[in-house]
Amino acid sequence: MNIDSFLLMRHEILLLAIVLLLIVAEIFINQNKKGSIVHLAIFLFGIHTIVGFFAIDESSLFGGMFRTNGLIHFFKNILNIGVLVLLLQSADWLQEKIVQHNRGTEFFILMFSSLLGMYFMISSGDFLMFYLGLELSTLPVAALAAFETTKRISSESGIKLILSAALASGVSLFGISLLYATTGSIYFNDIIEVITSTNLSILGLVLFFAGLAFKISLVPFHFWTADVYEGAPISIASYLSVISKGAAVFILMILLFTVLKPLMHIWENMVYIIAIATMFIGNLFALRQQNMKRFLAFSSIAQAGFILLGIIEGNQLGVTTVVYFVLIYVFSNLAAFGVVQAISLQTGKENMNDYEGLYRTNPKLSLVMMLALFSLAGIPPVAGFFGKFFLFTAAASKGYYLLVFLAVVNVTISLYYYLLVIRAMFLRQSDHAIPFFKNKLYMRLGLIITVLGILILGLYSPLYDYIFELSSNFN
Amino acid sequence: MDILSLFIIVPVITILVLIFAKGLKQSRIISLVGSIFQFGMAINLVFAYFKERAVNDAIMVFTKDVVWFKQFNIHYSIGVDGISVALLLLTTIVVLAGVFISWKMKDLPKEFFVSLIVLSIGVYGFFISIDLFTMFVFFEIAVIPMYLLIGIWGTGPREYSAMKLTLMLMGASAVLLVGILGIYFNSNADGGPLTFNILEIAQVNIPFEVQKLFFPLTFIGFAVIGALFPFHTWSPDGHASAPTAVSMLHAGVLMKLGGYGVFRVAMYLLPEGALHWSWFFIILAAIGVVYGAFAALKQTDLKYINAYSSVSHLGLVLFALLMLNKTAWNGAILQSLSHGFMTALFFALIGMIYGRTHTRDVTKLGGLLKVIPFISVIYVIAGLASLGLPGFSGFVAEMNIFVGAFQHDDIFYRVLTILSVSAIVITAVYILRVVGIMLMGPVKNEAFLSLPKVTWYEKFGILLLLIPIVGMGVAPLWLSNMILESLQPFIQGVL
Amino acid sequence: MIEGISIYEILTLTSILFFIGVYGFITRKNLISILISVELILNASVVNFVVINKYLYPDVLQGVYFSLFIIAVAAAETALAISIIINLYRQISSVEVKDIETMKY
Amino acid sequence: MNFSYTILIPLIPLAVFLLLGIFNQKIKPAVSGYIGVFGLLASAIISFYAAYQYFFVSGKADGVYQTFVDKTVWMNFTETLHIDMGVLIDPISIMMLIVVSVVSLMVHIYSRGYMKGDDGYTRFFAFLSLFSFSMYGLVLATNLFQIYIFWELVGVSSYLLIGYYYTKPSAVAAAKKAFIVTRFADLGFLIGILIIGYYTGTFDFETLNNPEGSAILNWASTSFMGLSVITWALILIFIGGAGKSAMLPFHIWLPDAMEGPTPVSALIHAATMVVAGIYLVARLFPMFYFVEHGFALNIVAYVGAISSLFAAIIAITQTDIKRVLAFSTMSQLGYMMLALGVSGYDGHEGVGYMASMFHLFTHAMFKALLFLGAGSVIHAIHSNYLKDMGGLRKYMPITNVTFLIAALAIAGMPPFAGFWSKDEILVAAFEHNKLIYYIGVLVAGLTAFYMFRIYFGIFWGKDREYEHTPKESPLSMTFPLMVLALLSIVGGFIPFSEFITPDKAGFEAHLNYPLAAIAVGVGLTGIILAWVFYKKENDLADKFANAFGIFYKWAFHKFYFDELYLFITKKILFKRVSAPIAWFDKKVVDATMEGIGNKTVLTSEKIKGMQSGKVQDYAFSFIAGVVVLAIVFIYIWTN
Repeated sequence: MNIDSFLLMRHEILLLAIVLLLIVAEIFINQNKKGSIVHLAIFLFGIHTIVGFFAIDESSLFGGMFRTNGLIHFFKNILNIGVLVLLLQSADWLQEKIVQHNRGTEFFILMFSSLLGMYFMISSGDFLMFYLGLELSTLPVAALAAFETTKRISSESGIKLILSAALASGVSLFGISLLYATTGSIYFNDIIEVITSTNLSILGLVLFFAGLAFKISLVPFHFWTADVYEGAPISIASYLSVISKGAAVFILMILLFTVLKPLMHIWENMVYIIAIATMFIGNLFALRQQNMKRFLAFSSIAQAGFILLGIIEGNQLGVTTVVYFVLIYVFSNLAAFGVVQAISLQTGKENMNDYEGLYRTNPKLSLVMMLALFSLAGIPPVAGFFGKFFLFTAAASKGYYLLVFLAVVNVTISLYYYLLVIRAMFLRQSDHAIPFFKNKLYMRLGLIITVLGILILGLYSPLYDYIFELSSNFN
Repeated sequence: MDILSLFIIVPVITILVLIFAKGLKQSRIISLVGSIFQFGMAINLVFAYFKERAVNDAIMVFTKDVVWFKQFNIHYSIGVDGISVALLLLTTIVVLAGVFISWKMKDLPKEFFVSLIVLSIGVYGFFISIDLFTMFVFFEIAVIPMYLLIGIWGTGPREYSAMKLTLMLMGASAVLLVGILGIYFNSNADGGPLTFNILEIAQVNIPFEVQKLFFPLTFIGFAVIGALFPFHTWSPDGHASAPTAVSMLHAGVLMKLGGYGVFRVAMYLLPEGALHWSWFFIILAAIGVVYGAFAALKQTDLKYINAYSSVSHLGLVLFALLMLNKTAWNGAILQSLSHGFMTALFFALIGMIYGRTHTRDVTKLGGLLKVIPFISVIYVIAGLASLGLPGFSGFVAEMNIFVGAFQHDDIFYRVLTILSVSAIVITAVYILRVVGIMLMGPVKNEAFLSLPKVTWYEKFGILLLLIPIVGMGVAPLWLSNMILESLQPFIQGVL
Repeated sequence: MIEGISIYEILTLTSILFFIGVYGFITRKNLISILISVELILNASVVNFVVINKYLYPDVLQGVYFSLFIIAVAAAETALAISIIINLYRQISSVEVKDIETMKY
Repeated sequence: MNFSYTILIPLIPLAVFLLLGIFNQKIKPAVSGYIGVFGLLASAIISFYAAYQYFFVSGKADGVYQTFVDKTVWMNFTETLHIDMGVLIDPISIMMLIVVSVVSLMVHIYSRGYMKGDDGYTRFFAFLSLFSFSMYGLVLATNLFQIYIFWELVGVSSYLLIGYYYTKPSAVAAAKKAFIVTRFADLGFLIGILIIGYYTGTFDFETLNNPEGSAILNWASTSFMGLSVITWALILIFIGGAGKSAMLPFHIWLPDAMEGPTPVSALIHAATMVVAGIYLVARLFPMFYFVEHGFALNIVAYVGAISSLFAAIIAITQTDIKRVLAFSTMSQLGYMMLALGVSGYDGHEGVGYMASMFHLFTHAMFKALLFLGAGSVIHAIHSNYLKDMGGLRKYMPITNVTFLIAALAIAGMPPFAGFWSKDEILVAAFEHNKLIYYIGVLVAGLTAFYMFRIYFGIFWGKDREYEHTPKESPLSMTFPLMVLALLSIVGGFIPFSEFITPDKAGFEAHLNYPLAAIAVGVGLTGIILAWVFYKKENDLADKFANAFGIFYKWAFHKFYFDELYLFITKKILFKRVSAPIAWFDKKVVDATMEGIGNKTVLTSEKIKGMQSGKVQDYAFSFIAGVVVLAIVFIYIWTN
């Protein structure tokens, strides 16, 4: 265990450094220009993101508690990009609402530490590290959800999140303990050898699964989602729906594909059922939503249901398609949330019918929204289509044609409510439409990045091949 | 740049230029230039095709193949045979005419033309691609702009119609997706690699059970956009609400994707499935033929009449395709083309009449021959063409279909043929009814006595569509031969 | 290792503990008591880890350490929850669970 | 010998049509009239030249008239089936060329006077040319499909010409009716063609008509419902012919077609288009004769006979002179059909066929003459109705004389043309089928009666008070009258049996005096009765009518055929079929599709309670989910 093996933890260490640095900065920056903390944080994180792209060799630390490989590394970068975009989008909000009360730094510290938790979670080599990462990634978000201390709904969403999260982690802990009981180890590598499908292990699997399903917000563990999204600040909602969901999906997939592979005949049926339930419930609830945040919350639930179609494949193809989809999903969803945030920041309006006639006043913004929604709905040529199509391919490759059929039915349903938003923006004309406004630099940057992502990622096939190679050790 | 990809590139460039256009004048000029250019390319393509065909007897010519997603063996692979060439020509003409017809688009002209061109991109791509994935992509690209086109620039219950149309077509394409995946994962039945390439799959003999399972999905997936009987209801409302140019493109071109897809994918790749299911779908198609005609008989809104007649005419296309013989298929393709021109012409004329009289209710109109002779005369001609008068394209197509269908050895199919032949009488009835009420007779409304005369761009648009109708009707031989020889490989594939 | 008490009794106990916690979570009216029931759930798994480690795999102490960490995390969790609850109390001066239902459907 | 130049005959009128049609607005009426006339003159000259060539120079080879075919493929169906376009020259086509040329030319000339000052003058001539083109094409057709194509084209030009006064609702209705009724009959024709094509593998007349050809020899190979499929095909084709030739029950369009300008009625609805049906049967005569021993041919005979009687009876009661003429046309067409029906094939047996063609020829002349005469009368007094006419002979002598000649011709008075052809028909009927013969004789009498009824009604009787005294029509109109009158006189002396026989050999025809005498006698009685009734104003006619009472009423209402058709279309098709389908489409098919959507939205409304906002409910469902999954996968779904 030499010093340079710490470089394997480059992401974690850098991020930790940034957190500490921000604390120090908090002390030295003088009162009258607190705003600069935002610039500093974004700048630092930008650097961190860039540095993240440097290659990392594949190995593990602490006797296998912490491991990293190309795919994990790549996924951390995805998270980084996501967070960076998110920071860009929420910069103005921070400047206007948060920094005044000297809470800018808290925000960054909390968010970064939650991200740190995710790093640990996805590169965890045993259940202990996994559990710590999980908690570290969840608790700060709860704090962030309740961040707007003056708003009642914000606190409500915070409480709902923390309580549900506690319950979930409790349940999954119990599950882990049962798995521990059957296998006698909490190290993934040991578990793989010994685990067999006994009733106890199945029970453990189910309980453990529930814990992660909660974070991915799969039916029936999804109920917290909508309320929390609605109450929390938009940036947190989008953080929950994009970053933490993505990370959870990733680790769930890795665990299912490696550690719990011997139980595949169990969990694939489980995933089958839950996928159907999730897609239908998510879509059916999304149909009626007026509040854009709730709307996106349910839409993201449905999207999680689609992701399961990739997971059910259980091999390299599944990994690739899922990672690819998550990558695309990050951009699409961030774009949608970004537009919502921009509008609500300018006008405080968050309802669908406030968007009527938006195209006539703010064409650019509505176009971004349209692209995002098309990508979520899976309309070519924007990226979302490719992501979805490949997920379906993955499921079909296992012969789950019925599942694919139900999925495409759901795609149609989802198209309906995405079109509702487009209808409001393009088809309707309203005399009290949102007046034209110009976004600040950060927000525009954030939106542009997402749009580029949406437009390019799908058509640019080498990316997919790259992911495919990274995930080569899954078959 | 190869001759086919230009059909994608040029519109894209047009769009990029359009983005910087300001106001109606610039946008329409730009899109006019673009579409004229495409028209030229299509003409050039026809000649090039004949030259190529002379030396090259591959199924598809001008093929180009670029690997796209190599893990799935997805290629951007394109190529044309006589059928797609003809349909491309149709598309360019209709698009050009559409631009002429929407010369005075008031509201958001730039966006209108952009969406119009996006739609055309989808259609071009669909016709030239020989890779199922690419085909599907272009299919959806073609469908989606309809929502905006109808929703923003439409009339009447536009939001409702737009939503209905989009959802039904997308639902269909969703079903289609399952079918395509099914084909894809059985394309290695002979031990080869999985592939989306139509020509390669055609060589594979996919097991019968699989074909039985996936043919209906694929067929319905395509046939819905071809207005197959129980799934046609999107089309009347959609047509009625759409702006003129969109109705033209929609009925003239977009609905052709159905027949073409059925032919290229469902029939060609799943022949045994087709044979197994043909009796069922052929009944649906035959019902559609007669049913559409009768439904048109009762309508009073011009666009509804036309929409239902489209259901009837395109029913014939599917009907012929399911007959699985060369003549009928030839007829089906010809019918697609001729219906494309005719119905586009109809909608153009209806648009002009509506633009002048502000009503599409035939009972309110009357004696138009006196007041707007040009439009009315053309309308009469179009009507005669669509009731299958010799000398116009409709006759040629229908005769091919009927003779071909009647060559079927099974008496059941011949009886159905006779049934659908009877539709031509009903067609005559509803066409002449409209002509009688709307164009002839005394002028019903004083206000009509002073209607604006037809303008130059309208004339252009009309003649552009009329000339091919007459041309096909008078000298069908070259076209039908071009199609027939392209059908040869498919025949060998299927029978 | 406790004489005369096999692992089954203890596991039964922990399961009961777990479900008591769940029951409390679902039925209590007061946020604080819900929090306490969460603690019960966590403790159930804590005991689980220790017992399993002791009875089944006594040679390595994975379970024991795990339980330590759980306790620590649980503390953090509770602290955070309490703070949020207090913040809520500032606004609506109530810690009743029925008062946090403004967002629904 | 090469007859390919005959292709010009149809092409010239086509060119004229395009010229006049496209530059409709540009060309001055006078000019367009001349263009039309000279265009047709050219065609006529070529036709006559071709006729001369064929009959007197190079048509015959060892005593049999040859068939010259010159064609090119127009469209391919299958290896065997294809549509050809071309010209087929044989006796009947030549004969028809003459008929069409003469009548059409006359009508063109006549129209220049008749249509003078009408806006749409140019349009009129354009349509006339279009019709001439289609009719020539039909006559020269080399195969079933070509004839069907031009069949449709004459149909549409008839539609356009009937609806020429398109602002007149009645005209529009009539045009629509004519087109749809014939179209309906053509459906039969088309299906017949399909069957022929499927079972014989060819559309060519030569191949089909060859008595040794497979089409005729293997008629028995496949049968359907007790009859050979070929027979069925022929019957269906005959339905098509019946539609065009206004046989029962498809005759209803013909009387209404009189809404068109009178020259049109003369050309299309008397002389040329309406005989297309007869021409079609004659064209396929060998098939009709040989297949299933002429089963189809008998049907032709009876349909013809009944139609002619039926029409003759109605003609007596009508008061609109053009309608009288229309029914008389129908009756005469029935005559021709009947003649074909009773004809044999070779040698003198073929007299019926010959007679039918002969009558077609003569009838074209004198019926066109009658119509044009009526037209000139109508032109003079602006009314179609007998009650407005009377004593016109002093005002318009030429019309009077020519009309009289035509009337005598149609009444079958020697030596006028009608006498000869009618006599041959009666001979043929007498030799083959007595019943039909009696019908024929009866019809002959009725014909004479109603024809002279209107003759006397128009030109004799006492004057009505005319607002301005009627005067003779201009030369442009009277000249054709005179020409046609001349032809109606001499036309009968053409030795048709030399030229036109089923086996194309030709034979010696001689007058059968007793039969002729009977016919003439009957005809005379008819004329005398008419003289008695209508020469002077008296109420005999009404008495007579009342004597017949209800029967007269029926006949006057054309036996309520129109009402029947109206009932079928309006009540059955519209109310019982079309309306329900439209309703079904809206309320069932469409509703189902919408229902799916609405159900989805409704469901989402129903289940919204799940998201109750209570964190404890959430926890409950969380745990419930866990428990259910655990139970399912531990106890139920254990594979």
